[in-house]
Amino acid sequence: MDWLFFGEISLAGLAMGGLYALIGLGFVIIYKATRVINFAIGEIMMFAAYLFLAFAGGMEMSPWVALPLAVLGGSLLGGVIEKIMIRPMLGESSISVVMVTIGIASILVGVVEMIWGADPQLLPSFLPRKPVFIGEMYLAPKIAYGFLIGAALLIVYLLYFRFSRGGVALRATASDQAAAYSMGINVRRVFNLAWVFGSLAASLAGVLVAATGGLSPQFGAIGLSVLVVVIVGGLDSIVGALIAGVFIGWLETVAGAYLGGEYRMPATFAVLAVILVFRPYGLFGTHEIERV
Amino acid sequence: MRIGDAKQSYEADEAILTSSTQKIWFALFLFALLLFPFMADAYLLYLGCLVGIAVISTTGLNILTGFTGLISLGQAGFMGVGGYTVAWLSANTGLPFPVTLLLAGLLAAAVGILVGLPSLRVKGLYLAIATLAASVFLHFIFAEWESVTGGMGGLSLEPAHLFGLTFQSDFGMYFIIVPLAVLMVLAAKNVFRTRIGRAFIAIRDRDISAEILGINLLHYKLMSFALSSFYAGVAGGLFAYFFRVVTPESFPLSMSIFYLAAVIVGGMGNLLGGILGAAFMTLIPEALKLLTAALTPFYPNAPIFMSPMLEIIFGALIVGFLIFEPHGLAEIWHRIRRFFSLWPFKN
Amino acid sequence: MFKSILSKGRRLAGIGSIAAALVAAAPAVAQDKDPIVFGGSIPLSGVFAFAGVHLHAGLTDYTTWINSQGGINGHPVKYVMEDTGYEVDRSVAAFKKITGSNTVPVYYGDSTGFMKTIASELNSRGTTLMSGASFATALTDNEQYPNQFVPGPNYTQMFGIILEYIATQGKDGEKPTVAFVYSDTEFGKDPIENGKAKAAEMGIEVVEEIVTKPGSVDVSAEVLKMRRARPDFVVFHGYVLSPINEFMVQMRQMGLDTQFMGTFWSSDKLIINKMGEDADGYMGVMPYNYYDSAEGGPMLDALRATAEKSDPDAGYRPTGYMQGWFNAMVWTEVIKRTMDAGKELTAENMAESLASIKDWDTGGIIGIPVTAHDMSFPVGRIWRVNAKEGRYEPVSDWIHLD
Amino acid sequence: MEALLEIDNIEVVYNKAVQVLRGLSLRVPRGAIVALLGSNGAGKSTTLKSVSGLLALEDGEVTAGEIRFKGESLKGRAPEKLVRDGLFHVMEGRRVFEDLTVEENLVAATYALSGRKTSLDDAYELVYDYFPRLRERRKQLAGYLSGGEQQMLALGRALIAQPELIMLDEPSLGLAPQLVEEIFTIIARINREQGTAILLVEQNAAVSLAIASYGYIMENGKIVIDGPADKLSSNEDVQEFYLGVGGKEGEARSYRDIKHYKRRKRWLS
Amino acid sequence: MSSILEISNLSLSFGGVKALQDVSFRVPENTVTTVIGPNGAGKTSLFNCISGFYKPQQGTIRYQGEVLAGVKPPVRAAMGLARTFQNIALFRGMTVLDNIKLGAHVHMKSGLLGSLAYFGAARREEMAVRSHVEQHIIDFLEIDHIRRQPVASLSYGLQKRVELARALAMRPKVLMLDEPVAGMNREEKEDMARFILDIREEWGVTVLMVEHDMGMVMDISDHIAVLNFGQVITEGLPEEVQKNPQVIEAYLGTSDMDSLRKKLNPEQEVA
Repeated sequence: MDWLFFGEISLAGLAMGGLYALIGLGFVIIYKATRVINFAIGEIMMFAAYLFLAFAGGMEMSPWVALPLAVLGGSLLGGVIEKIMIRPMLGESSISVVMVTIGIASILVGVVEMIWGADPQLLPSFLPRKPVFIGEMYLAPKIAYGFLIGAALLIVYLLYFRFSRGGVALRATASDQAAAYSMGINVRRVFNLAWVFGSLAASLAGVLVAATGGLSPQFGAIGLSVLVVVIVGGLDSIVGALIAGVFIGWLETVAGAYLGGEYRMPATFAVLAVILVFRPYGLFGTHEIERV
Repeated sequence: MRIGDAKQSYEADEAILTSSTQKIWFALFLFALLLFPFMADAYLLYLGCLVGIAVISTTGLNILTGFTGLISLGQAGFMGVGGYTVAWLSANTGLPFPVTLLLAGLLAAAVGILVGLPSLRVKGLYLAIATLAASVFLHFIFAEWESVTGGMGGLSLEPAHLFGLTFQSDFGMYFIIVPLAVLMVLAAKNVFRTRIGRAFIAIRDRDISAEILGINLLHYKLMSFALSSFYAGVAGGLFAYFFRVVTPESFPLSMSIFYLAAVIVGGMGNLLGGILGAAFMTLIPEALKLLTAALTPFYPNAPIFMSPMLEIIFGALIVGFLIFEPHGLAEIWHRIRRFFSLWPFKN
Repeated sequence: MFKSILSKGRRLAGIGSIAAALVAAAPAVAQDKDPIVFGGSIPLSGVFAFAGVHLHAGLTDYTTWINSQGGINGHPVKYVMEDTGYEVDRSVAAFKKITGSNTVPVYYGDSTGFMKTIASELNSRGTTLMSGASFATALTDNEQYPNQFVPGPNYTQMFGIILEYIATQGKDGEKPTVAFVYSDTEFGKDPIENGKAKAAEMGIEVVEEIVTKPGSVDVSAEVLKMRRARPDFVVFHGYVLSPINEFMVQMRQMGLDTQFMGTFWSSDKLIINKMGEDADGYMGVMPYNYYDSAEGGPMLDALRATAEKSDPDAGYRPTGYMQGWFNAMVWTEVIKRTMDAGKELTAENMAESLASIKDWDTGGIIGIPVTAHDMSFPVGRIWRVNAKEGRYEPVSDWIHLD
Repeated sequence: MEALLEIDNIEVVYNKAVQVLRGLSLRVPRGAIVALLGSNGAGKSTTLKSVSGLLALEDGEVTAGEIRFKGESLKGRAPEKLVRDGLFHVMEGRRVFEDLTVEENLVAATYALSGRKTSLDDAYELVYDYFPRLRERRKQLAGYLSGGEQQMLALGRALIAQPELIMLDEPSLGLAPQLVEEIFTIIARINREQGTAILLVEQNAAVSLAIASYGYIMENGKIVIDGPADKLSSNEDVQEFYLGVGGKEGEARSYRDIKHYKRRKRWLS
Repeated sequence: MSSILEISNLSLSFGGVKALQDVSFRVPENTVTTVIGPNGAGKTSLFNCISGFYKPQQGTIRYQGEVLAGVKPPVRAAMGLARTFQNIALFRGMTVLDNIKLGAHVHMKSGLLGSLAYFGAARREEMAVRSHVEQHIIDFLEIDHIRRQPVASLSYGLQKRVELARALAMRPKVLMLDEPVAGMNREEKEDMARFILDIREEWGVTVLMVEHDMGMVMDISDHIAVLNFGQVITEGLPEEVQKNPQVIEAYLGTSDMDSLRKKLNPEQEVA
């Protein structure tokens, strides 16, 4: 066995997995705070990536201005979606809310096609192009730097949730909504912020992923991989999203490299199936006890 | 309608059509269905067949999701099982179509049971994702098991045949699809007149108290999966006979979402709703095309905006119905009916 | 954003004129014979729209032109189409609708899936000959698809042309090595088996074979495989853009001097427009001249003049336009031959006429006379991107497979 | 004494169908402890939720009557605003944030102070003064605290908010008698030292009436007895209520006696 | 009187919380037996153990002499253990009639094919159930006027009655009622009390109930068990239980108010 090759493949997979972890984090933030499974997360990523394209490509801004603007735009979109489409569904069954997010995904695809057309697009390249070597192992520069940017946001988020007062409010709401209300926390605002923060993470990941692989209105399909990540990690577990994200990214890449591209999805879904059978609520998720 | 003492009367009370007005309307409806292919042009006939297939599949999904409360994103996969079964059987055996359709349904039901197995342990969205996983695997099998499925290129089939008759045209297929759709909807209606249907609904409404009433959850959940996939399998089989080719791309994930949307837009847990939803969602793109055609002279770019518009309308319908009309078209239909009071004898 | 909206706006303006032409559809020269209908399921929207709008423009402009020439044997031509969004069921619906209200001898199909789906109906009707955007190998199978043809080489033949070219590029008498990269779709997998066989036959070693999803996907792991396989040539098939760019950029970053090549739909100018400098040196196989090719010819000039007239702002016309135009040319030729033979316009008769095409001069659309072969035209040429000039330039002669 | 909270003849309906409160009225004077007693299902928790605005979360609605806090009607005011205005509801079952540490639980409660200028450090100190055990466990996850400690934390969060009125829902629930006494001692102390009014919902009549100045007993969604705490605790009234002993003769016939008056007739006909 | 249900040494805990500790009591056959106790005493947990939702860590439940451990909830239902819930557990999407028919589920046999065709045995069985439900249950509980209405549209009191009807359709031997009159007004309570007594007397069904309305409990119960902190503190006849000092303590906290007051609020006395 060629260990160097395996190492390089793994490294590439882990770097991709870092971005999955970031998206997974965005997903989990929304789920934890609002109990909404957001099937539109891939489309939110896509929307942000198109914004980046518009800012950096169309309006010829510096990518380093366009990036924060696009990410901001994506998070704003999350906030708006929460306000006008998710909030009216408060108290409805979770299946209904999921379907709403599927509807939103479809709307976003349509809107993107309407504004930017259905053509495949490439993002202006803005990451350094010099190959990165870790020891003898080669790592494509785009994913290496993409991983670093993603990891930076990830760390900021983790610190924020752990140590800030806002993070406490978010976790408190996630833990017990009614009790959060009774503390004087504006729960509706927390919901909204959760969508904003979650979409922000997804948006950044969206731009970074699109920068390495290109962009089209079908980009949102990446949401399926993310779904695997969060189910394997546990819907309400941040740690789970991080570990599962990295793992699924790695697995996808290794399966693709050794078995062929058509095995990427089945390989991760096989893991998903095993998890569902043996640990239905994910590796780190909490199993809610039902009361009679 | 009052209930008397005689046993006869309970039976009449439990009938699907209880008033003569209803019976007349239903007869008229059947007659219209029969007449339709003689009046319609090729295009309408084609749409009629598509709606028929969609009605069968939506009814199946409604049994599972609307009535039993188990969300499935695997409907397209189950249809695929049916489609490939029919395609394979027609290529490798000389079986007539009723047999191949039945086998398609049964095989799909078997796969459905397999997929439904986790349903005792996982609920709600986790289950939905398990069905999603199943549809990914099924797609993989369709694409890769080349010796049976023909790989990405898929399989082509001979037309459906029975007793020397060959159902090659849409006209012929209409007389397979539509009667079958009517029968299968009626059968579904029957199920919900009996203990099994009640058990499904009980599981949906409150599975724990269903258990207290002596309903074996796993047994009935699997039965619901089987029944639903059977419908999907038959619909998939008809799909195969209708288009006469099946490829892995014939049954994409978006198709599962389409059927789920049809159930929601029509009205979950309401058979009539499923039918309305199937017809509505199938015809929406066509209606939009008419609109586009009407707009084109004034607004030449209309065709370019149509496909994105379709996506947007599809999404907006789902969101809009869930927010503003959660009981779907069926509820609108009932409101209209009440408004016109066509049925004075029925509450 | 302004730039993209601008370019979009320009494209839309183009469509506008097309649609106007569609509505107008009045023949330029007064003719009293029955019109001949060109039907089409056209992907004006959806994933294939980037090509669909140009196919549509090509078909429309050809219709305008042929009518200005007096139509086909005095019959005016009418082009009737519907948008399909590149979805099979909508394509089928469009077909039924259009053929339901017109007599349609020739029809444009937008995808392999549609072409296969409709085949049985087409065969049982026997009234319509079909070609379209698909170059699928299967469609040139006379047994199964007697009423469908490919307006150029099929994908297998394209691979053949590419491999013929590669075979000539060896150094020191050694055959170059090649890697195939294709998408996990029916389109992508179409020529691979045959391509491998052909390569083996020609003694070209296929050192790597990579399958990916089409479109946006991370390919860094696949690039790592390339780094080890070190192919002299990589042939892409089944993609429009991504991930071709990613392979090229990353492999060059690694210092590989691989040559990158692609089949018809991967040889559009889109690659140059989106990739810019990075596209330099990319090669594609194209059966037709590019719009801005240095070559000429009466038909090519007519095409350019018509295009110029129908949309003066559009400038360059992509490969889809050429494909649409050529399609309609073949239809015309086939109908003409059938009529001239005094036969009815049935699919069978038209297919026979098609088969009879030999050393046909396309007036510069294709640089050499072409001969139909199993419902296809196995001809093509290798072109190479000159990024500075922003165009494809020929690097081989026209290659006609037998 | 000035009334801090006045509940005036309210009716509450859940899910638009189930009526739980039927014309309930009570008042809490500034600085007082008022006990609201009653058996399970009488509607005590609902009463508190209709005051704090948490009713809406359970699809409940005040359909009639009015609630006033500091003289102003509470209708249509968001729950978090009420908390910031000095009305703190400690819910039944303590409802501590289990995945947060003790300290973070207290931080969460500081949201009640939004818009007010106060020293947070003093607030934390105050809580730790009342509950030294929480200080020892400040870095521990609340989910790992014992029942009594969780109740202390729940009270601590209320203290942070520096409210004028604390509504306590069943603080004795599930606690051993000794702990109950400890908790109630502290409640009395908070009331005395901080001047905070307390509306105490309890099943445990004795401890409640021991620290309260006034008591209400409710049944079936309305008040059936009320009076000063010492008067109420003269056992007979309360015993009758809780244990069904005796009862005022003539008012109600035994359930056993009325059983057949309808059915028998039908049966025979 | 023989016991139809015998609970012995039952213990149940969730995590560290002990819901039931060594609980033993018996339900004599053909009686109305009531379990009372303050909130959180473990009454509903006890019901859940009997119907099979919770698996007690220790102890046994004997039903008609047979140990129930390992018997699944649906099977217990088929054996004649029926129950209602504290928070009404009707199926809100169905009509009253369908809800009640569901109770008869365990006594029906028709399979899927019969159902699809609605023919032969399946149809006959449905008709038999319909007439049994109509003649014995709907008539008895006086709910014929609402049989076609969806459950969700009914008042609370009527919903409770429908839930009772559904439990009766199970043809139970032991009927467990979890707070059957909670939230009802006096008139509704009187109706319910009458039904409970008739069910015992005329149907010969043993009733096991949890209820807080002491007036009704004392009036109609034949046997009472008192639970506090997961333990049975006494069981016996209503009048015995009422006078038991431990029961008084459980409900009222103490009987010596003055010393308690001093203890809890020492400084107030000084002030």
